[in-house]
Amino acid sequence: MTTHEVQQVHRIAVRFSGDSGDGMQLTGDRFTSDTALFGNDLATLPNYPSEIRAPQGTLAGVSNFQLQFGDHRIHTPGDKPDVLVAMNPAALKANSKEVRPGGHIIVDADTFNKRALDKLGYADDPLTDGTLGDFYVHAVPMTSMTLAALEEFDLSKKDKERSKNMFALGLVSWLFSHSLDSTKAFLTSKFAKKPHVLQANVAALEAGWTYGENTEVFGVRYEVAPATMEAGVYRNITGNTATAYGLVMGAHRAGLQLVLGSYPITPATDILHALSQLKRYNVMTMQMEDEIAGIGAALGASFAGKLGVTTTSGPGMCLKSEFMGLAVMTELPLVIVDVQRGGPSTGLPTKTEQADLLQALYGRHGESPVAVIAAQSPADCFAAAYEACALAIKYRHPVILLTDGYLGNGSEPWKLPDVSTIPAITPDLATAHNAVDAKGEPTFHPYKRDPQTLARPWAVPGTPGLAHRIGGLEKADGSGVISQDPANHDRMTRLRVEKVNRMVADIPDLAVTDPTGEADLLILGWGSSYGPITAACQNLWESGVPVAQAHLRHLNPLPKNTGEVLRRFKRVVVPEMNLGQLSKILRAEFLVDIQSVTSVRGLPFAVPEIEDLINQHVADLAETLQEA
Amino acid sequence: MTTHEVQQVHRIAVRFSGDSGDGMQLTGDRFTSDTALFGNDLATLPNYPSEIRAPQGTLAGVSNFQLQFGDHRIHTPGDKPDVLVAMNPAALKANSKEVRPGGHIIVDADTFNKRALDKLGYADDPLTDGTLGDFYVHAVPMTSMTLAALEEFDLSKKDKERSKNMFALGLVSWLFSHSLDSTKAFLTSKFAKKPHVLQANVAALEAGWTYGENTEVFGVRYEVAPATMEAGVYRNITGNTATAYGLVMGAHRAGLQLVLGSYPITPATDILHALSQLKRYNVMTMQMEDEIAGIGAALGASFAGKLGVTTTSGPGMCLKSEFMGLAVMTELPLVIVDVQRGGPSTGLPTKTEQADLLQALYGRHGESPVAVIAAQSPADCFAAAYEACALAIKYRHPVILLTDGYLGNGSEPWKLPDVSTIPAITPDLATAHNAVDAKGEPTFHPYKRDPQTLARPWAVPGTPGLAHRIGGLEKADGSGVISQDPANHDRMTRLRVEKVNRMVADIPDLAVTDPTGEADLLILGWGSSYGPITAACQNLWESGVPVAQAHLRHLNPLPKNTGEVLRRFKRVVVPEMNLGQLSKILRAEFLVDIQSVTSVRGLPFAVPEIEDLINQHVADLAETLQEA
Amino acid sequence: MTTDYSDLTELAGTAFVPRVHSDRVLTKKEFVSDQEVRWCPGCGDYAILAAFQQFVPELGIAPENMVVVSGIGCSSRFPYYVDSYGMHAIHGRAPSLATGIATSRPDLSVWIMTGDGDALAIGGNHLIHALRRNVNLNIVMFNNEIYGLTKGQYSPTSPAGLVTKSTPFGSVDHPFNPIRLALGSDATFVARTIASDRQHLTATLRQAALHRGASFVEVLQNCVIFNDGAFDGLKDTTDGARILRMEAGQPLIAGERCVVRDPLHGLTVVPTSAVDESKILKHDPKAHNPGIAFALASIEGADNRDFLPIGVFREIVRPAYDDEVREQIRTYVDAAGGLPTDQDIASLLAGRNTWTVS
Amino acid sequence: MTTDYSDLTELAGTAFVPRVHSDRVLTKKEFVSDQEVRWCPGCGDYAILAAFQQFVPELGIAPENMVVVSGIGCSSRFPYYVDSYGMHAIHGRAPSLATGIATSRPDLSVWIMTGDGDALAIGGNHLIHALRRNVNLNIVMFNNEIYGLTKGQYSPTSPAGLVTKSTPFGSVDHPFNPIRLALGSDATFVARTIASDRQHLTATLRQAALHRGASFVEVLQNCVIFNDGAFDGLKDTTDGARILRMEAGQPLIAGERCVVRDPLHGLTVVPTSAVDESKILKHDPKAHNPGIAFALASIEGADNRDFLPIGVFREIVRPAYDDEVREQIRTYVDAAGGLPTDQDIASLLAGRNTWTVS
Ligand SMILES: Cc1ncc(C[n+]2csc(CCOP(=O)(O)OP(=O)(O)O)c2C)c(N)n1
Ligand SMILES: Cc1ncc(C[n+]2csc(CCOP(=O)(O)OP(=O)(O)O)c2C)c(N)n1
Ligand code: SF4
Ligand code: SF4
Ligand SMILES: [Mg+2]
Ligand SMILES: [Mg+2]
Repeated sequence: MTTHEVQQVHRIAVRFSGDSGDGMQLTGDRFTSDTALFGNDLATLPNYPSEIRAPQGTLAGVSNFQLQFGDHRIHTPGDKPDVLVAMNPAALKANSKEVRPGGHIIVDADTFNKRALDKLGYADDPLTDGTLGDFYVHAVPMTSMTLAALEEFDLSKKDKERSKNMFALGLVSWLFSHSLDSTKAFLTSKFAKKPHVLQANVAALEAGWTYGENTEVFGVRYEVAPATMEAGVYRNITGNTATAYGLVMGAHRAGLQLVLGSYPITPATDILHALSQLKRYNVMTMQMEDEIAGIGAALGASFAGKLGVTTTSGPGMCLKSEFMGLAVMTELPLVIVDVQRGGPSTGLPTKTEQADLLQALYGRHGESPVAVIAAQSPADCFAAAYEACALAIKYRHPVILLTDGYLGNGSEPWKLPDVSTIPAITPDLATAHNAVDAKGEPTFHPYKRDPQTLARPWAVPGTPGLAHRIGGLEKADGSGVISQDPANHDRMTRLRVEKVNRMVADIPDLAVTDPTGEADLLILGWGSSYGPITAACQNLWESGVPVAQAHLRHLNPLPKNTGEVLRRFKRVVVPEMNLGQLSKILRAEFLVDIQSVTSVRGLPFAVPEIEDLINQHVADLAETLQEA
Repeated sequence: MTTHEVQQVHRIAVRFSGDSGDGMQLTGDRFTSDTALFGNDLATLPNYPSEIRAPQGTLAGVSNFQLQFGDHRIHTPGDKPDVLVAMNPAALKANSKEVRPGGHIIVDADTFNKRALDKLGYADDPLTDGTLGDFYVHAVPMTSMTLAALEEFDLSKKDKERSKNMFALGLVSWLFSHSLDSTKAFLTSKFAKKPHVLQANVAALEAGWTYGENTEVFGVRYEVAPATMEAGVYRNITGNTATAYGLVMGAHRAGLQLVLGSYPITPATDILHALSQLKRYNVMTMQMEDEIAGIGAALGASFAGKLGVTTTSGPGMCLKSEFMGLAVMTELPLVIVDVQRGGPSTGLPTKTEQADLLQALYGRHGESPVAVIAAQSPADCFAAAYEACALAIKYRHPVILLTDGYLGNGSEPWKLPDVSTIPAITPDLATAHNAVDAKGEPTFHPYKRDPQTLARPWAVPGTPGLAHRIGGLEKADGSGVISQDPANHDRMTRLRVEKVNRMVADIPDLAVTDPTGEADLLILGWGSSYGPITAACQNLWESGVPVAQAHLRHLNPLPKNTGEVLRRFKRVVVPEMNLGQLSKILRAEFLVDIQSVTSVRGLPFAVPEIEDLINQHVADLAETLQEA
Repeated sequence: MTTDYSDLTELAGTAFVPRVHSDRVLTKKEFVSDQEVRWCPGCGDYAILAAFQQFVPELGIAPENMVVVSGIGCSSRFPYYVDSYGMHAIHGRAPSLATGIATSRPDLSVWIMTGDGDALAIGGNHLIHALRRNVNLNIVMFNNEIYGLTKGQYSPTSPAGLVTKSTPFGSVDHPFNPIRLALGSDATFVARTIASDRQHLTATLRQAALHRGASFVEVLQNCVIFNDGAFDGLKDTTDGARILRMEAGQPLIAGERCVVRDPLHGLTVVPTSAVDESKILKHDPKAHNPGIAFALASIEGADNRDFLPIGVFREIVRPAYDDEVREQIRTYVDAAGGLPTDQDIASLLAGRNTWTVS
Repeated sequence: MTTDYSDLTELAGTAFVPRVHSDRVLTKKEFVSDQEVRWCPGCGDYAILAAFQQFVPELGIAPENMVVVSGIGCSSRFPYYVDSYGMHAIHGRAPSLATGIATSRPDLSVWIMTGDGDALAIGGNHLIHALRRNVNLNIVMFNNEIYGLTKGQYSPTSPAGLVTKSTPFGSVDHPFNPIRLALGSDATFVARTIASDRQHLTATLRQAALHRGASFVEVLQNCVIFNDGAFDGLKDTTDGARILRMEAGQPLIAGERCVVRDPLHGLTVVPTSAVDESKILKHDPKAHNPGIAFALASIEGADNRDFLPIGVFREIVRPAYDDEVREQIRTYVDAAGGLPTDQDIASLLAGRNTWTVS
């Protein structure tokens, strides 16, 4: 056994990369769990191809999982990984350019044979031709060492080879001084019924750890101290799971059954998967024949007095748009979750983007206002989903929750909320007449609104005396009978908009963070760009760069101080993973010359990108001021 | 026979009103034809309930047809009619308040019985209770006089009664000194196979005329001199027919077959009807199972080398949105016609609105740019549809043509174009390789763009050597193979937008009319508000009011001088039949504080409304200037 | 038409819908809303509305426990006229709404009123899926073989050759046979009736209501304005009855003609006088194999209405989707001792891997 | 499996598609694109691709006169691999695109490659309408009874009880039987085959290609990742053949079992040894009444794969929609003496009522 220097570092980004079949997502998940349990803050992002399993050893088949962990608040999965684990030459080729110079590249040396290299068009072996000179390259014969470790096992060679991801995990765990306990516990429960497989995996895991411990390959081990985080109980959670749980929380607090109508679509399907598990929590999930039926079943459930929810991604949003119009017209609670992905059309289905904002706001015929909320980090999806439920129920109106592939698949530690403190939602179902008819008899008017919220009463089938008919035709304000009266239509059109605007009473003002107190520049984001923007700002604040940050969670209605905030700064820069959709809205609304910065690459912004952007604008502003 | 004074007037608005079954649309159409043939300029608007035939004698069942004709350019069907023909008490009740004080109200006196009046909640007979004191009321026993005129005919009483609309037409024709010849010719061809019915209708028509001629009911007849119009051959045309013909013209000029995939929906269905007739013109129409299949069949036809077109209204636009995204991605020519109606949801299906603009621009997920054109008058639909075809073909891109219920159903005289002068459209189908592959062999790159237009080559199945695959996944610029490359996606996203922007080269600058030459106020419209805005401006210009007018036909891209025009004026007012959709776009784009004036009543703006608006702003501006 | 259902299913269509107190006598009036009925005079829809309002009181359920859902079309205005809860939704999508309602609320009697366009054109997919899932719904399709509301275009049931506004030279589409489509979707209750035959219509609606799972009823309905007389051919002519009234257990005879097995085609139509009565096929809507029902729906003359079978083609027991969805939830909720408490939610949120920062 | 088609139809599926010059020998290679095939190793889709590319050269049409259209799904990546024109469209909508292509271009051979989710879930409506219209298309549905591309949710053909990511406690949906659905849509060509039986697969695709109008072919295809072994039950076990290979004119026998008429159920399965050979039903896909085909699709054991009929269930002649649409146009264009000239367009624009202002 050799002794290794242990180096303390503040944060590390690791990327696991291999063939779709190499189990990299599982490896990453496990490493994440260990890291989280150890007390680091972290953020993760899986990144896989749209094919299920593209041909082995090809660039198209490479599947990645990246995480960044640190001893302080971590906002993104990191840009340039410090450590790349590449299970084959394709994984190396696809990723090596992105590794931080001076970083470690760990490869399975056994996979670097001529055939594999030829397939990728490598003339020479990249491990030896000097092209990786900027990195510490560790060529570990993982396959053969795994096979060796499992020699005694009665498993096929193919099956044994499948454990090499555990070898890699063991090695990386050693490198970062992680214990193997939790992974062993996980394997024990996962393979409870297959003791053979369990033992093989544990053996491979330990072999990897031992390899690190016993060799001189690594001169150094790293340790990342636990982060100082708010006291509390934490778990790691992906955005899609958090969304599912936020919906459950909303329904539970309202005392309503959650009814999901959905149709699978990447990257939203995991919400359906998660909710399908929750029968014990009285969650009803219906996988319908298409997205239209998904929202239809949800809206039907809402009409029936449940909390109807539908989940989808861009193409599904198109299909649901007609039904959203009906939800607007019938003024029923409904939550629509759009996990945005790269578009237009099928686009880049497994990549991220935030280009459905204008669709969420305007993607229906007629004046069809819908409330729009966007989550800003994986764990934040919980609160955002809960809030979507609360607003939908209180205002009897569809609410769109925008997340995206980056949030949905990414994960971070989440401080568990104290459930008992989560505020009540009162559906306040109608039970009695609320009007008198022409003859002076008590009657029920389904469109008689609450004067405060403008919400209409929600009278659920089964309630005696309140039977009524609603639908897509324009209805008379109050009585709810079909009306073609021009003035009524004008009035109802404005009332629907006004009702959404009234939600502003329930949403907090837009908060601005400006530790320097002297910023002329505001950097404003929405949705998942929160991570990179926040990381960039925090880095720059450390060196005293005068920049203020604000992040919009509510896109419709906008917080009531939005205009005031925008006007407070000399310059407002809005970075978006689209062609400037929020900018457009803000410019139109407030006539402020927002600077739009856009990137449509199917990837989140990189922190240095945002840092550069800020630095440039700060410099430019300083110059302009000097000139003036 | 009595002699009647003939009074010359400049313009007259007449409204025919009756039960859905009373044949008011036909009556109006016929009167329009006569008026047009006589040489008046005119504009018409039918206005019918969304039920096919609501219960007789009810307000809900009232069907109207209004036309305005004059001796000068007429831009709208008129606001307050000068003459109302009301075939029953419901028609009177529904319309009397809108008649111009001092106007004529002609009713069928026979229908004013107690039962009918009770049904409508009339306590007293409105014909005699003095409530119509502001009007000249002519209570004509039309039903009994029609029956009397048809006494000799071997028809049932019910059938005879159905001719009373012809009696009314005869009477009104007499009142406006119109000859009956063209209506007789029309009836002759319509009832060629039913001589009985023909004769009965002609008899009723003549009886109405004779009644006017022989009685003293009317003290006066009116004459409206022919309008001075540009020399040429004219016909009267509705917007939907003009749209159909514009599409035929576009396809014909391009030498492509027109292929329509559609699904019926009010108020767009008449385009499908019109095109279904045109087999002789090589027009293929497919009534599909829904709107999705409608656009699908059209896009399939475009892929196959035809001019694919689909027609619909708001709810159908929702359903087509996913396919529009595919059209954007595959960059194929496609024309989508949206005849807008009152929304959201089913809304007011037979009423008009211009609230689908933001949907047309943004109603798809991802960055999905589509060109958008709006027609401004019924006859203008021809040119707008032709232009939509031309742009779609030249740029290989979907183009949305926005019209609306008011344009689609309304009509006006149209000076027939000289077909031979209509510019060619060159589809320029690809026939040869355009690239070399890795091995240096000639090959075909379906996304290799024209450097000028950025259009990609259109290689049609059946062309040897150019076989290729396209689809909804992001494609590599040039080669068109599937690409998940971040930089390529960013590039392609911007290229698609840029391609639409390049269309600006083919569209004229925004023209401003300012006869006073000193206007500080610009009134800017788009689409069908052209009629009332133009009428209002012309009225005010006559009295020297300083207002400038401009009208946007191209909503995406906007004409290149738009910003310059907006900035040229102290104030820009944009009236829209929505909640300010164009305003929003212009504000965002040009940061000009557009004043948005909105009306969402399912009805076009009234001319006096616009006049008042302009007068107010002009006064206000004058005051502000004085103060300054 | 009387059938004994005792052996058919333990659960009637309205099994979980509360019954009104035994001394409350429900009347037709309670199912009539205050809205004026707005169909064309003479429209076949009136008869369906009247039959429906007349018979539903029999079910013993209060109007507030009924929901009528529709899409868009003349027929789809139906909900406005029934004084129950109702939703006049968007074109073709009623089955999806109704699936949400019926699955989440077993205590409601859910009806879909739809047209041939609404159900079979734009809504075809939702219809076939509701039928295969066997959601506890009653689907009544008013088949006038035309799009009425949009003023007369051909529909997916219009006969080939029909001249309409969108087919001025005659339609070239082969129409659906709605019965075959429903059978092809594995529907558990499939029937056809005629709006003009009040008694048969009522009896068929009643049977549909009793069926647990999805019941599909095609009602031939005359549109006086745009497709008047579409079913006139069915009126008896000199060549004998054109309508075959199928009744469970009864031989399939219509006037001079009857149905017998046929080695070549499965079934065939022969003169009643030419065969021994014992050879005449007896109707069995509960047959395990739906082949004969399908053959009946396709029998010679059925598609050109020379010999049209009406009545119940098929009526079998299969678990209803909604019952099973609820059962799965109930099992797990019960096993856990009831609806989740805050505590339960907290442990759901925590999951299996937590750590504490102090 | 040989059938004589001479009497069946004058028009083959590719009747109007140009044939390559008689001395040009088409090869499989010409139908193979340069794109790397990206299915999981072991996926049943490979076999279908190979069979397709192997057999299409027989049709004698050049690759550029073929169009392969698909929706979204693993199966729907098919077009990329065929060196013809192709469109990998959006989920479920291929039939609508293909209808536009086939109707406007009789000179193309149009294929739809689709999955059970693509064709029957989101795309169900377009499928049934394409079938009833009888558009001249070849529709090949890869049925792996799962959503592969989205990583394993149950599909409309998954058996009840299947545990998938979206049904962790077992699906409660009753699945479609695609053959019954196609028959219920009045499809004119309906067949089932198995990806693992190359010869049968090829023969079935060939027959589909020859059929004029819409041909629907269900191909059972194993998804090794998310539903592996779904069809393992079909492998012969000790109790004899589980696959009934239907051939026109041949008695319906599978190993020890055969199909006979049955007075109660229409058809039934009995031990071959128990009946006289003459009593065994002979297969007739061209039967006028589709009842027997439907009965065969529903035969005892078919739904649980104890006794699964494969082959052509139905193959009849009915005018193809696209032929008739074009014919109507041709008639009027011809009658008018050809395509419209500027003059003709001018008179269309003018209509019947014009006036002149001078
Ligand atoms: C999305 C959408 N597409 C089209 C329409 C127009 N539309 C309304 S009803 C209808 C057809 C109705 O036919 P059917 O269901 O047979 O009803 P009927 O009027 O004949 O009773 C159509 C095409 C619509 N309202 N919404
Ligand atoms: C509008 C839309 N909804 C959902 C999806 C997601 N999606 C893609 S393929 C698929 C199902 C594929 O199943 P199947 O057709 O059986 O194909 P397989 O992958 O099994 O071959 C789904 C749900 C999508 N791409 N687009
Ligand atoms: S149009 Fe036809 S279906 Fe509609 S209400 Fe009138 S008669 Fe009835
Ligand atoms: S997931 Fe299944 S269907 Fe898809 S490619 Fe892999 S094995 Fe084939
Ligand atoms: Mg109908
Ligand atoms: Mg599948």
